[in-house]
This record gives sequence, structure tokens and C-alpha cells, in this order.
Amino acid sequence: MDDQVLGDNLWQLLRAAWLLPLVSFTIIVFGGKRLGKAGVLAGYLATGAIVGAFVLSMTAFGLWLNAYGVPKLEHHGGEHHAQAVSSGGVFSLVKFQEEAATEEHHASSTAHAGTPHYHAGEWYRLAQFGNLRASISYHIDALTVCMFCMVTLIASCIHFYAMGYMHDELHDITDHEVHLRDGHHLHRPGRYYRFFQYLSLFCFSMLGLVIAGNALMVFVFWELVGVCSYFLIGFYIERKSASNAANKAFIVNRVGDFGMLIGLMALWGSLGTFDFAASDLDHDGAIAQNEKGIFDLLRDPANGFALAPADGMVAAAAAADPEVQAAPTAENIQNWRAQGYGYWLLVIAGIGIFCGCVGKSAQFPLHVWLPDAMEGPTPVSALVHSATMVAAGVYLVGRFYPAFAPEALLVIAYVGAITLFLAATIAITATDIKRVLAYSTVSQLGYMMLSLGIGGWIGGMFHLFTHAFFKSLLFMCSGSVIHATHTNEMPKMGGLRKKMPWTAYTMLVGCLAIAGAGLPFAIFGWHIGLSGYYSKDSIVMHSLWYGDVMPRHAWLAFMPAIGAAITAFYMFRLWFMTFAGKPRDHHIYDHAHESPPIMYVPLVVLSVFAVGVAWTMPFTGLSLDGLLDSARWPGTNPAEVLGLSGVVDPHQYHGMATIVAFSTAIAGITLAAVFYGWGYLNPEDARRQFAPIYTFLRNKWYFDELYDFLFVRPTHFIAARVANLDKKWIDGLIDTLARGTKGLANLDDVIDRYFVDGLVNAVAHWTMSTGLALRGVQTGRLRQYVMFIVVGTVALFVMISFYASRA
Amino acid sequence: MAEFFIETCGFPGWLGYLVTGIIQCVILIHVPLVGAMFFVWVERKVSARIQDRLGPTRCGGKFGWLQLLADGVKLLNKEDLMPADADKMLFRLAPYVSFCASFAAMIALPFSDGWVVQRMDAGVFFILAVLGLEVFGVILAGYASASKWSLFGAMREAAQVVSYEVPMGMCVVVPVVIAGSMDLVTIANKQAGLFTNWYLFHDPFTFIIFWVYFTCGTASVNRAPFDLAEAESELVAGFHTEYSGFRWLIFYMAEYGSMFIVAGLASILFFGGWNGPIPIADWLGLSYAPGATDWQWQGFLGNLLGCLNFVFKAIVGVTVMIWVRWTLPRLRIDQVMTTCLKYCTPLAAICFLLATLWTLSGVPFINDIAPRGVETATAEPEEPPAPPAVAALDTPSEER
Amino acid sequence: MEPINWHSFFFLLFGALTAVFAVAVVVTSNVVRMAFYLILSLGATAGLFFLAGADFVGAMQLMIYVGGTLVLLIFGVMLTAQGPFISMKTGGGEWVLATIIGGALLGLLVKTAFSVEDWQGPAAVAHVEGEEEHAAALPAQSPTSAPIGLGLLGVRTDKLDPAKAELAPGMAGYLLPFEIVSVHLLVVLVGAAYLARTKKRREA
Amino acid sequence: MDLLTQPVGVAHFMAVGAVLFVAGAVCMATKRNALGVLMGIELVLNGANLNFVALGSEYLRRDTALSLGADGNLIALFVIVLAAAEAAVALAITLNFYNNHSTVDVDRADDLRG
Repeated sequence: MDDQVLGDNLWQLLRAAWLLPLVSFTIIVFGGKRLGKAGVLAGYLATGAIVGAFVLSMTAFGLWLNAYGVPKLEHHGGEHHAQAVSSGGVFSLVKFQEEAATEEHHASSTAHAGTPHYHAGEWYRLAQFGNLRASISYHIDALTVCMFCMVTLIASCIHFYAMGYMHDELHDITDHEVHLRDGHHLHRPGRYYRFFQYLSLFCFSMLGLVIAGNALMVFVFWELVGVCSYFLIGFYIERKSASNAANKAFIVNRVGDFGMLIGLMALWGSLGTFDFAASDLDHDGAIAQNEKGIFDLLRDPANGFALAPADGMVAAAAAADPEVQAAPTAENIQNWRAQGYGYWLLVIAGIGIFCGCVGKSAQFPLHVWLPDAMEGPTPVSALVHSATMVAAGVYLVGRFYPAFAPEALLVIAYVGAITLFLAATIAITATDIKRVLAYSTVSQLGYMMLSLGIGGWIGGMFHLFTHAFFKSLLFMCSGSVIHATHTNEMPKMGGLRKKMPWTAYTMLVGCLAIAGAGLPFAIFGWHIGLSGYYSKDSIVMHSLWYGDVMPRHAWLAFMPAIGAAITAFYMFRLWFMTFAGKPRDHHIYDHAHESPPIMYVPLVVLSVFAVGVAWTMPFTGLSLDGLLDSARWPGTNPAEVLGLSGVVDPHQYHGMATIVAFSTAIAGITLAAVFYGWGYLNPEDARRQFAPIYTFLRNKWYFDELYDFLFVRPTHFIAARVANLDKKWIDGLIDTLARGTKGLANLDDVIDRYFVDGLVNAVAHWTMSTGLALRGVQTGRLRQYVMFIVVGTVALFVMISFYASRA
Repeated sequence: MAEFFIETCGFPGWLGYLVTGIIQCVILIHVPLVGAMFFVWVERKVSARIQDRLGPTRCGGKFGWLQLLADGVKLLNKEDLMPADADKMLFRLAPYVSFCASFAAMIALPFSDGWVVQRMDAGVFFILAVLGLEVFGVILAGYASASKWSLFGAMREAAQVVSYEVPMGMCVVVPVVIAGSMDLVTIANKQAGLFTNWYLFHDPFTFIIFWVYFTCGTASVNRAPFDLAEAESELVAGFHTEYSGFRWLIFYMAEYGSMFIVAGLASILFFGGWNGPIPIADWLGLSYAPGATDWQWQGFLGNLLGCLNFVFKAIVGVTVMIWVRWTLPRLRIDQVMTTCLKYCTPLAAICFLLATLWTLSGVPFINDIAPRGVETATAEPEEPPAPPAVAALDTPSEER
Repeated sequence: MEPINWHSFFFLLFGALTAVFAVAVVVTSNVVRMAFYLILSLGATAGLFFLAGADFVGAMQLMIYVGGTLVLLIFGVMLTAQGPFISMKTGGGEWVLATIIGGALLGLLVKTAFSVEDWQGPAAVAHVEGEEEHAAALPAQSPTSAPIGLGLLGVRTDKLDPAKAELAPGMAGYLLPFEIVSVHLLVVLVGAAYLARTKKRREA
Repeated sequence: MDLLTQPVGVAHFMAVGAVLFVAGAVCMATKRNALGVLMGIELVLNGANLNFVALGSEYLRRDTALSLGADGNLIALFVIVLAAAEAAVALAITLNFYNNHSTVDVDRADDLRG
């Protein structure tokens, strides 16, 4: 079928898929409890809606493949990725279709020269201010279609799962974690229907975020997602912890969104449009200047899609500079651009948008909300806080990728790397099964951000998908465990393998997937592994490449490898502590039971995907990374997007990357097995050995305390000061005189005691303390001395290799 | 030999080496196996004669030839016992360790001119070193069998072997100094000709040194009168108290194999190796033409005779050991140590010194009168003999 | 399939043995087994020496190390081997610490070793004569003990050959170190004997 | 894979030497038995020896003129001999320690602790 009919079918299908959850949400809102007994129908309604959405998305997926064929991922980097799939990049347009657009003002256009296939258009224009259109529009490319399928699939699984998990809510329940004043527990009616109403609303907003065709619409649904997350975290609203967590999540996200607003304003003020890519709105068959999207303006096809600040930006930046008086004529703009005007505006816009993503996907400074968000019911954690919402941040970075300047990417990379390491280290010491998973989510998101920041667009997006599958799988497994044991504490579990085999082994699959298990035989030309293996592979590959082309930021290159080891360690620590070994708490063990089929069948489905989603489908050559690559905007391959030229192709590092990733993962797994599986070594010893580090990690790097000290305390402090200010004003006058006299009297005493004696005492005391301090070194323990020597040698080597070799 | 396979038979290189290695292993493995059987038989006969008995007579022929075969079969059928609280792994490994040691030492032991598995530049040291490894089997066996008798035996063995390696090394160095090479083939070739060329008769000190060497050799393979490790009078059977059947048999093979090696080393260092008392083969022209590289039947025949000659000397040496064993009483451990540290070591040291001086001071020695001298710098009487190491420099030139 | 280079093959064999048994020494807690693995490891190292063409050093390694030093060691093991000392456990934390640091050191050393281009190995030759060359490269064909002996006597014959003209200056012999070492050895033995003797309880 | 078909070089020997060295260091750092520490020392010395011999070898490098020649072997010999001496003394010390403290646990040998 030709392009324009295809485009219409696509947007019709996806719009239907997007709106279905909204329908179910509306019905549930008004139906509420009246839907069946205690709103039991709400579950079926919401589930049916999301399943329908899934079917529609899969249809759209099929259409897409049928139209554009199976993209082949060619391992040479370079520009012809886009060429390979964009049918020679012929300029083609979709004529306006009256019958397709009935009541809404609609337009659509497909890719033009060089860009990957996409269908962009406008459904409904809310308002127009000068050039700025605030409209409900769509931007459909391979990434959008894949995201639709992923989100709807996982969401359907989770809906089914939730029907089992939230079963208690069908009747009145007593919340044992809420103590009323009279000492009784809270007794409240169930909220089964409300849960599913929130879920539907969430799915609607997420899908809207994915399909959105302009930044404003993205922002709207972005906030909707945030609200849903707020509702769902605070589902057990009576619990203090739950409401606190909900508030925390909401507020922290606002902090990020503030930065995002700045970024959006920067773009709007300088570019005058919110659209991602060009779409032919007035259907004259040509792309007018005001129909161009952000990407077209920033990456002009005329000069090979190289990133350059658009004219508007340059003009704005120059206008802001008092020295510049000239009028913004074309050649002036050229000169200004040459002088670098507007470039920093671009950087700021990128960083601003990234701020929003930092908040949404819990990156380093704002990662504190995600672990607390585990207060929500587990299906929520699985859907919202692992698979989709937190992924929205990464998705947005990937969507805005053509608009990021190298400096912005460097920021992204650093934030990602810090997050990756920090969260992983915290996850080692956490004992709450869901918190371990939460921190691992944060760490994996850090992976994606790092990968995007170092130019590995494919790696980041790829990991986004694979991670969505195995992480939701892991969360649902943990939910099934909690459902069975009624506790989150791993130290109370153990040996559950026999009680709940389905959960145990699906979770093992998840752990293997996230640890990136596979056979590293890329050296012999073939390798096979679980999904996480491929995506992590690609990330490590890019990081190694990055470490070589950017020696100044070389330490970023080690992060993914180290992170892989730590990930494998804590995931298998979790698995061994939960399912292997002897039961630690017999009371819990005896009451544990396998969950009902409606809960573990989704697990099996998801585990199948967690194994195979990254495989190249036999006979068709269809592979996820190939598809994603076909959506990559031209001019954004690793070298170009970092502004480098004439550097080696990342794929040369593939063999090494496979070895590195595999060996680190194996090391982590072995260490975990040694500690928790076989019990050769006692974790207590390690804890004693690294006591300070342990407490440091145990307290999550003291981030909550830090924020408390930085933001909460000062507020209280200032308030208190203001409160008793005037009292001080009045008393101050008199007190000053009295204090003055007293101080004068004390002065010589002070001088005598501190300056005269102090001098002498200081010397003596200094000598004493030095002696004491040095004394501690002489432990008389031979092996410690040996260790010192070895550490010294290593340090020497490192210094030499860093400094001597640079010279 | 490898060259034979590669060039004559046109094998690919690695296959040639492989086949050569297999053949040589198969030949060598017979020395400890058949050798052990033969020597045990000899030992029983000799001991019987010394004690005025007949020894084995029935089994197979009138001298009881097949007695040892029967014994072997019996040993193979014995139950294989292992103490309950033994260190299983080490207990199993110990016999093979000592067998491998004595077997690996034969790699560098030439049986005739050029008939050696791997001709080494430091052959003498290699043999001594690898023979020294044999003690580990004993020590491990002693420790692993978790019996105090075995442990005592093992510790005696350790002390004895370590201390006897010192004088033995000194004795071995003397012929090396005289020949100016550590390559056994070279050493033996330098003693070609009449028996007067043997280093035994090189000068009085070598004559003394030989006896010291033989004593130390006997001690280092812990034969009587130095067999403290298996003194049945105080330690039940020493280190192999707990062993039986096949493992015990392996210990015995190792012991007789190393006896053969020590005797063979003696015959090479002091008795001219394959060069007979009278060089009949040379007079009959049964030898390779100098500088000839291709295979000649005369040379092969000569080497064959030489090999028989060598084996005969070695067997004589072993027989002497046996004779000593059944003649002398066993020493006490302190006496063993005294013998080593107070007599053997000083004697060896002094003789080593004097023999070296003798070699350096141009005293014309008997070799020069010999009809067929050795074609080295040391053989020219008129020029003062060069220091040994310098002579060693052109050893490659005289390889055949 | 290019023909296998047997020199490299045996290097891999002995190297693997050396490394594996060295690691075994580390992980075993039974001290006697440690000694046993140590012997095997050092023996394999001697094999590596032979492969590197240093047959005299290899023989010395076997004789002095494996023959002498380790017998002493085992002697000590047996003298002090009582129940509690046979196997002493070490805490898990120390293991982890040591493993991490050791791993770092290992990585650095290996990286450094491979960073010198001249050490990557002899220039790759065509394989047939390459095999001949390495067959010929087996130590037996090259006299090494004589230069070493002369070196100990203070004469450096190996620096005479014109191939290494730039090494000719400084014909450093090792006569003095040799003497020092021998005297040192004597002193050490006397000292050891003195130290190890059991103290006599002399009263008054 | 091409390790099997290409000639090995000094670096490969050094890699094995590094393994020996690290194994020895870890052994010294983790063993509480004094003799275990001794064995660690032996391993370390052997690692160093392997490097000397490899550097002295003629067959392992592109430019054989650069090899240490006999120096490598000689130094290796000295190392071996001194290692023997060191082992003797250390063993004597251990036995002495065992006589006085009736243990070979090096952690107990901290009488001079500050």
C-alpha cells in the first residue's frame, strides 16, 4: 500500500490503541463500585481495554514491517543506517485526505530526504500564538510503534497479574500497617475498581506521551504520568509512609520538570515551534519554513544533518548581547553563528530537557523518590516504576536525541555513570526485596543514560526495551513472593524454591537476563544469550570505544563493566537469599504457597520475552536493534553526535566488549554464589571487614539526610529566626552593653589562657596526637603489611600509566 | 631419530616428533619394568647365595626365571588398601610421583653414542635434579598414610636425601670439570679408547671420588645400608607401611629404576660409558666415520655393542649395590648423617679441589699415551690444557 | 587450518599448569597440599625455563628449589604439622579484599607486559620453516651452561659475538657477586642451624 | 586461538609470571600459617625469575639483540640460590617461633604491636 494510506492506517490504529484505556477510565470513574460486585467488572474492563490496545499496536507493527520491510542492522556505524531503510530517501508527500479527517483538522507527512521513515501530523489544534502551534499531534516512527507494543504488552500482563494480586481489595479489608488512635487497625472498604481506574489512566497517559508529536503535548502527558504515579504510590493513602512517598515522588519530579520547562521555553523562544519533525500542515505539498520541526531546524539536511543552532537561536542569543547592534540579516546570522552565538542556548535547552528526564527516570541528584515509591502495590511498581514511567525519561532523551549538543551529552553521560554506580552499590546492602529491585532499576536507567550520553543511541534504546521486560518480570516475581510470604525482608525468606517453583525459576530467568548471561563466543562469530546480554553488550562496546576516543573521560568506560559485575552480584544475592538455601523463618516458610495461575502465567509470558526479545528472528532477520536503528535520526551516529571525526568504528570493540561483559557478570555471579549460594564465605566477615563502607551504603550514601540538611532544615531554621527576630531586636540593645563589659573582663583571661598557654599546649598536644596516630599503623599483622605493599604497587602502576604514558 | 622419520620417511614435522617420542617412551618404560623384574630376581638369587640358600628354583625353568612374573601377577591381584583417615588424594598420587621422577630422569641418560632421548647441555644436572624429585613421592606417601611409622620414615628420607645431594653433587662435578662439559654424551666420548682413558683412572682423586659417589648414590636411592626410610626393625616398613598391591609395586619399580640410573651415571662418568675396556669395535671399524651424518650399518652396530656394554656396566653396578645390601648391617640415622656430613662431604670437597688442580696443572695424564686420544684441546700434550669451561665452548663442534 | 606451533603448545601447557597450581596453592587451606601444589607449580615453571632455552637454570630450579628448598619446607610442615595448624581458615572479608586487590595488580601487570611491542613475540615466520625454527629453538641445541659458568668466573663470552656489538662495552662478569653469594649462603646455613636449635634450659 | 599457531613472546611468559606473582602476594596476604606465607614468597620469587629468564631468552622477541642474554639466566640463578638461603633462615625462624609460642599463626606474632 502506498505511503499515505499507510500513514492514515497507522495513526488511526495507534490513536484507537491510545484512547481505549481512556474509555475504560471514564467508564470506571462514573461506574465505580456499581460495576459488578464491588466493582469486579472494572478489572475486566481495564484489562480488556489494554489487551485491545495491544492487539491494535501489534497490527500497526505488522503494517509497519509490511510497508518498510525488515531493516538490517549493518555493523559499520556511519550514515547509511538511515539510508538503508529509508527507500533511497525520495521526497514524497501525503496528499490531504478529506474523508480520513472528519471533524478534526488533520494533516500528515512522511519522511523527507535522508531522514528515517516517520509519519507526523496534527489531529487537533488547541490554539495558535503567532507561529507557535499548541496542538494534539502525532509523530509515528519505528520507535513509537515498538514502544506501543512494549508498553501495551507489559501493561496487559500486569493487568492480568493485578487481577490476582489485588484480589483482597474486592471486599472490606483491615490494613494491619495503620494503627488508629484507639489502637485498632484501620478497617476500610476495598478499592479494587479504583486501582484499575488509575491503571487505565496511566496507560492512556503513557501511550499519549509516546505518540506525542510535539514537545508541549509530551509535557502535558508527562505531567499526567506523574499524577498517575502519585495516585498509585499513594494507593494505601492511610499509611503515613505511603502518602509521604507519594508526596516525595511528586515534589521531586516537579524539581526536574522545572528544568524541563526552562528547556522547552528555550526551544520555543528561539525556534518558535514545538513539533519534533516537519509535517505538511497546509497540504500545499511543500514544507514551509513554519512547518519545520525542531529536528529539521537544528539539523539542516542542506549541510548533512550536522548539528548547528538554528537561525532563531542565533538571532536570539545575539540580541541578548549588548555589544551586538546589527540587525539580524542573513549574513549577520551567518557571522554570528560562526562566532558561536546561540550554541550555548542549544546546550542549555538540551540540559534543561534532560533535567526533566533526570526527575522522571530517577537519575543521580533526584533518584531518591524511586525507592520510596515502592510503597505502592507491586503491580504498580512493576508497571510504573520499572517498565514504563521511569523509562519515559530515557524515551524522551532518545526522542530529543538530535537536539543534544556534545556538552549536553557529556552531562548526560556523567549523570548516568554516577547514577549507575551509586544505585548499584546501594542495592548490594538493601534487604527489602523490592528496594533491591528499585535500586537496580535506578542503576539500569543510569546504564541507559550513560549509553545515550556516550553516543550509543541504539544501546540505550535497546536496553530500555529489554530492561522493561525483565525488570517487570522481576518485580512481578517479587510481588508473587511478597504475596506468598507477606513480608518484604529477604533475611526472613530462603528455601522458597520448593514452595513456589514457577516464581523461582521465572525469577531466575529474569536474574540471568539482567545479569546479561550468555555465551561469549562472538570471537568465533556467533553468540547467543538472554535479552539483557545483547543490550548490555552494546552498551559496554560503546563505552570501551568512548574510553579510547575520549581519554579525558576514560573512567566512564569502566563504569558499565563494574556496574555489570555489581548487578550480577546483587541480583543473584537476591535470588539465593530468597529461593535457595534453608528457610530462615519457618513460620513464614510453612505459610508460603505458589500464587494462582492468573499471577504466574503472565510471569511465564514475560520470561519468554525476557529471554528472546533481543534475538534476531530466524528466517526473517527481524531484530529489535535493527528496528530501533531504523528510527535513528541522521547525523546521530556515535562519532558525529559527539562531534568527533575520523575515529574508529565502535563495532571493532565488539569482541572485547563481549568478553568483558561476560567475565564481569560471571565474576559477580560467582561472588554471590560463594557468599549466599554455597556459603563458602560468611557475609558477616565481609561486613565486618568493610564496616564503614557497609554502613555508608546501608544508609544510601546519606542522601535523604543530606537533602534533609540542605533543604528541610534551612527552611525551619529561617522560619524560627524570623519568628523571634523582634525579640532579639529589643533585648539585643541592652544585652550588647552588658555583654560588652563582660567580654572586656574576659578578654585578658582569654588571652592568657588561650594564646599563652595554648601555644605551649598545642605543640605538646600535636606531638602526642601524632605519636598516637602513627602508633595505630603498627598493627604487627604481617598480612596487613603485605596488603599495604601490594596496594602501593598498584597505585604506583596506576599513576605511571596515567601520567607517564600521557607525556 | 626424529630426523629419520621426517626426512627419510617424509612424515610431517610434528608427526615425526610424535612418533619418535612414543617409540622412545615405549623403549624406556622397559627399563624400570623389565629391569625391576630382573633385578629383584637377581637380588633374591644373590641374597640366597650369600645366605647359603638356593632362592627361587621352581617357577619356570631351573633358576626360577619366571618367579618374578608370578610375583607381579600376585601383586596385581592383591587388595588395594587405604587407611581410613589417610589424605586420599596424596596417598593415591605418591607412588606415581616417585615413579615419574625416576622415569623422567632417563630422558637425559644416553645408552650409547647419541642414543639418548633428549641430549641436554646440562644432562648431568638434569638427572641429579630429577632423581632428587623421587624423594617427594616418599615424603608424600609418609605423610598421607597417616601412620607414625610412615611419617618417621618419610622424615628420615627427607633429611637423608637432602644432605646426601651435597657430596653427590660435588662428586659429579669432578668428571664434568675434567671433560669440560656437562653433556653426558660428550663426557663419555672423551673416555673413548683403552680402559686407561676412563676417568676412574684419570688421577688418584677421581679414583677416590668414585667410591664416594657410589656411597652417596646408594644412600640417595636409599638402599641398604642407608635404607633408614624402610627400616623394618624399628619402622614396620617405613614409608610404604600402608601400601599394598599395585601402588607398592610402583614404589619398587621406582627404586630399581633409580638404582639403574645411578649405576648408569657412574658407568658414564667414571667407566667410559659405552666405550669398552678395549676398543674392539673401533679397531674393527664398527663406528661412524668422523663427521658422517647419514646412517651407516657399521656405526649402528658399534652403537649397539656400546649399548650392551653400557647396560652390562650398569647391571654390574646394581649387582654391587645388592651385594652390599646383603653384606653390611643397616646404619643408625645419626650414623648416616655422620657418614654424609663428616666423611663424604669433606672427602668429596678435598678430592674435588685436588682433581681440579690436577687438571689445571698440565700434568700429562694417561690419556695422552693412549693410542686414540680425544679430539679436544685438552688432549694436545704440548700446549697447556685450557681451563675446562673454555674447552666446553667448542663442545658443539665435536658433536657427531 | 595452519599447523600447530608445538613450542607455543607446550608453553600453553606448562603455563596453564603453573598458573593453575599456583592458584591451587592459594585456595587450599591444608598446608601439606599447599606444599604439594607448590612443588607441581615450580616444576612446571622449570618446564617453562626449558622452553625459554635456559636449561641450566631449569635444572637448577628443579635441583635447588624443588629438590632442596621444598624438602626443607615440607620438613618444616611436618615438624609443625599438628591438628590445628594443618588447615587454618581465613575470614571471608580478607579473602574478598585480597582477591580484589590481587585482581587489580594482575590486570595491571598483564597490561604492562603486553604493552611493549618488542615483547609480543618473534616476528611471525611462514609456518613450515617457523616450525623448523621452533623445533630448532628447543633448548638442547644451544649450549647455555658454559657461558653461565664463565660468567660466574667473570668472563662474558656471550657478549663477544658481533651480533650484539652494542652490548660489548661493560663485559660485566659475576665473580664478585658469586663469591658474596657463596659466603652469604655459608653464613645463612650456620645461622639457620643456630636459630633452629632447641634452647637449652640453663638455670642459675 | 592464534596462540597455538603463532610463536609466543616474552609478554606471554611475563603473563604467567604475573599470575605467579599475584598468587604469591595473595597467598602471603591471606595465609595465617607462617609456612603458607613462606610458600607465597617462593611463588613471588618464581614469578620474578620467570621474567628474568624470559627477558634473557633469545627465542622470544623480535629483536634478539636486545635480550639480556646470559645476564637473565645468571640473575635467575642468584635469585634461586638466595631463595634457598631465605627459605632456610625463614624456616629456622618459624621453627624458633613454634618453639616459643607453640603456634605457627603469624597473626599471633604481634608482640611488638604499637
